[in-house]
Amino acid sequence: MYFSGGAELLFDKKKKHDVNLPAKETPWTIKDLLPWMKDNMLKERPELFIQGETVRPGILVLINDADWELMGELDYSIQNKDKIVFISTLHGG
Amino acid sequence: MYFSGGAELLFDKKKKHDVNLPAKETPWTIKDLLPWMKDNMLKERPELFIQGETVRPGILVLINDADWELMGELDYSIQNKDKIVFISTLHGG
Amino acid sequence: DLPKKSKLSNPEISRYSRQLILPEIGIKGQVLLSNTSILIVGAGGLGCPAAIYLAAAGVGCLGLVDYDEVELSNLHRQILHSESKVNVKKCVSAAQACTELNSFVKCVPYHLQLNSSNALKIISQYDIVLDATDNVATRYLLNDACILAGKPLVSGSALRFEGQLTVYNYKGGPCYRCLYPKPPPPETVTNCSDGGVLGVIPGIIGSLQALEAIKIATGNECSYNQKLLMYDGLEGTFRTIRLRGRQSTCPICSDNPTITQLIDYEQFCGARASDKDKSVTVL
Amino acid sequence: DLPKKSKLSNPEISRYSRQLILPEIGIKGQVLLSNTSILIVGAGGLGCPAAIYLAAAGVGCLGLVDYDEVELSNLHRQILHSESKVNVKKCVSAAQACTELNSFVKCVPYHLQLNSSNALKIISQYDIVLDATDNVATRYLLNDACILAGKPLVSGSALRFEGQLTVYNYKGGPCYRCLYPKPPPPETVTNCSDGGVLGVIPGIIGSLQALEAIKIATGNECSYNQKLLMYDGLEGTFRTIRLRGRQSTCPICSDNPTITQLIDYEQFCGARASDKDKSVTVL
Ligand SMILES: [Zn+2]
Ligand SMILES: [Zn+2]
Repeated sequence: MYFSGGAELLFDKKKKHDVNLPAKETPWTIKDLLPWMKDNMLKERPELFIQGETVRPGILVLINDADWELMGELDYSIQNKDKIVFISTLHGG
Repeated sequence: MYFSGGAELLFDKKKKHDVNLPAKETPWTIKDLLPWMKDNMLKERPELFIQGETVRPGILVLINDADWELMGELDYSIQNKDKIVFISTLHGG
Repeated sequence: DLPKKSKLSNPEISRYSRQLILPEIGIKGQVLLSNTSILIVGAGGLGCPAAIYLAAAGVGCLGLVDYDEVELSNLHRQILHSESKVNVKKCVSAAQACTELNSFVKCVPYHLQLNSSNALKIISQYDIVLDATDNVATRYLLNDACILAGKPLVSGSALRFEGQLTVYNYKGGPCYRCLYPKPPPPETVTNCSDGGVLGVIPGIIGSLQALEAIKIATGNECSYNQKLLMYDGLEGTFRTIRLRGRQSTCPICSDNPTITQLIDYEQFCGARASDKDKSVTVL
Repeated sequence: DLPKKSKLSNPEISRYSRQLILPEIGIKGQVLLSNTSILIVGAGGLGCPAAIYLAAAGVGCLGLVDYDEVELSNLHRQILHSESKVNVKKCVSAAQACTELNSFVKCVPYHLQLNSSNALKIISQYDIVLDATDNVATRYLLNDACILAGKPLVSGSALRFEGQLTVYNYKGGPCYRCLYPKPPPPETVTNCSDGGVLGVIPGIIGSLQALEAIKIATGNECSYNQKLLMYDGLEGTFRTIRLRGRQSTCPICSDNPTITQLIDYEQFCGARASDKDKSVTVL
């Protein structure tokens, strides 16, 4: 798991996180992952990362270097060793 | 196989080449590959690419994004799907 | 409108000789460049390097939009200005620097804030637009104006040690709204005044924006259409992301758009079209 | 030698505010920068962007070496010069542009060709050296001089649409000779005059050289030590290569060097230390 563009500031200011998801009967989807991250990784102000059941506007989710829209978004089934990136879009110049 | 820095100019001016090496009893090494390239891919002026049994000074060989010196140089045994890059060092500014 | 050229003069051939011998440019590409008008919105950290390299390369006309004046705290990254230009209009200072480098280029400074009433009129006079701005509201405005005017938008951004680059509205690729249908909550938006930026980061991204524009103008393939470059200058990593295509639900670039004219972008974003309001920001 | 600073003045704090708030820089990093002397060899396509971004960032002293004068055909890529500077010494023109942007920086122009008799004396006065030259002989000379003087060498190069970047002689990493023990046959060396170069390519590489130097000066990790960045601007690809370490057989940087003083590099390379000789070239 990798955070950039400022999203890492909510996650211990660390860009790279190796995450082992607990075993589960049904496959992990991004939809399952987000609340799990909220409970287990986000320390404060979760609304700056998650809104409702999805990421807040302005955060792009990437699965193995592809926009999650190409991969099924929330319904994507996470595979072992998938590289999931959350980037906060930059606006400065 | 990938050429850059100008080395591609000797290979049909094409940077990317997909190459299938013929079957052989012993594994293909870079040492075997170079004369094969000279016979099968290089159209003219082979001395601008190969000198003696190795590449000419100023060409760097990369195997899967690592300097071939880290991989055994001429003795490296080529694996299926290896990405081999020949770059000519640039000197301009 | 520029009078269209069909060949180069001898001084042009001598000036551009090092790029004329590139087969991907050649006389044909150089003539194309000299017939291309490029609008750069923002003469700051991204706009400065983009402008000077486009001027150097010999585009026909370079429009430079900025409502701001040069401040001392700009000079760590806005390299076309100088100490003697503090308080001078940025668009004028940048245009002057470009003209001094290459008097073949027609430089047009616009000392104004791009808004819903003036954007389309300006943009429609150019072939390619560079987003070198510093705030969300102007980024949505520029996107919508480029869709309505049918212009490719080369978008760059930078903050801290990071930069991003994409080309929108080009050859069927997505637009800014396809990727970001809703604006980010204002409290999550960090600008360069608050978050800081190392000056050379927008230098790198602005230069890459110039390169994409040159490739578009000369008929070469552009590299970041439906792709996003993520650059991390601290780690030295460049990552290229495959992006979604044009969205059939996009309110502005789909076949049945619900937005057909420019709106109020400060209201839409809940934020001012400036990086100067020091609201509380976190990310 | 610069008098060492231990704190910043108020005008410096205001000028550098946007980078001071970066935790990776901070007051400490800015003070380090202002105590760092950087030598840029070559005030051309690579040297111009490198110089202006290092000046903007606030290095203490910037040395600029170039024996050449500005020509019209330089202006498509050498963006610190201008039409009015044609025939002016490049090192003077570049130093003037840097001083106009940031008068805190002490700029020292050297109008000379670096060679075996003058290189060590100049280099030993600097902390970090940037190779922004355009020919093989000077690249070997600079490498050897940096080894003998114990300075890190941030090396960039560009041709056509491609660029390369590496840091040599830093924290136990390899040197130029570790990678290239023998010089290339002269007929395989292409310079920018013959092969051409798109101006913004050295712009990008020179900016990246400035960034590596800033990271070294501020105590951040540098990204291209024992790594090589290969950039292809036409394809928009950045590739980072893991390089060999320092070689125990290296004639200059190993524990038992066979080269202990500078040699004749034009003879060693069989080529002149200039990109101007129009010999027959192929690659
Ligand atoms: Zn859209
Ligand atoms: Zn060595």
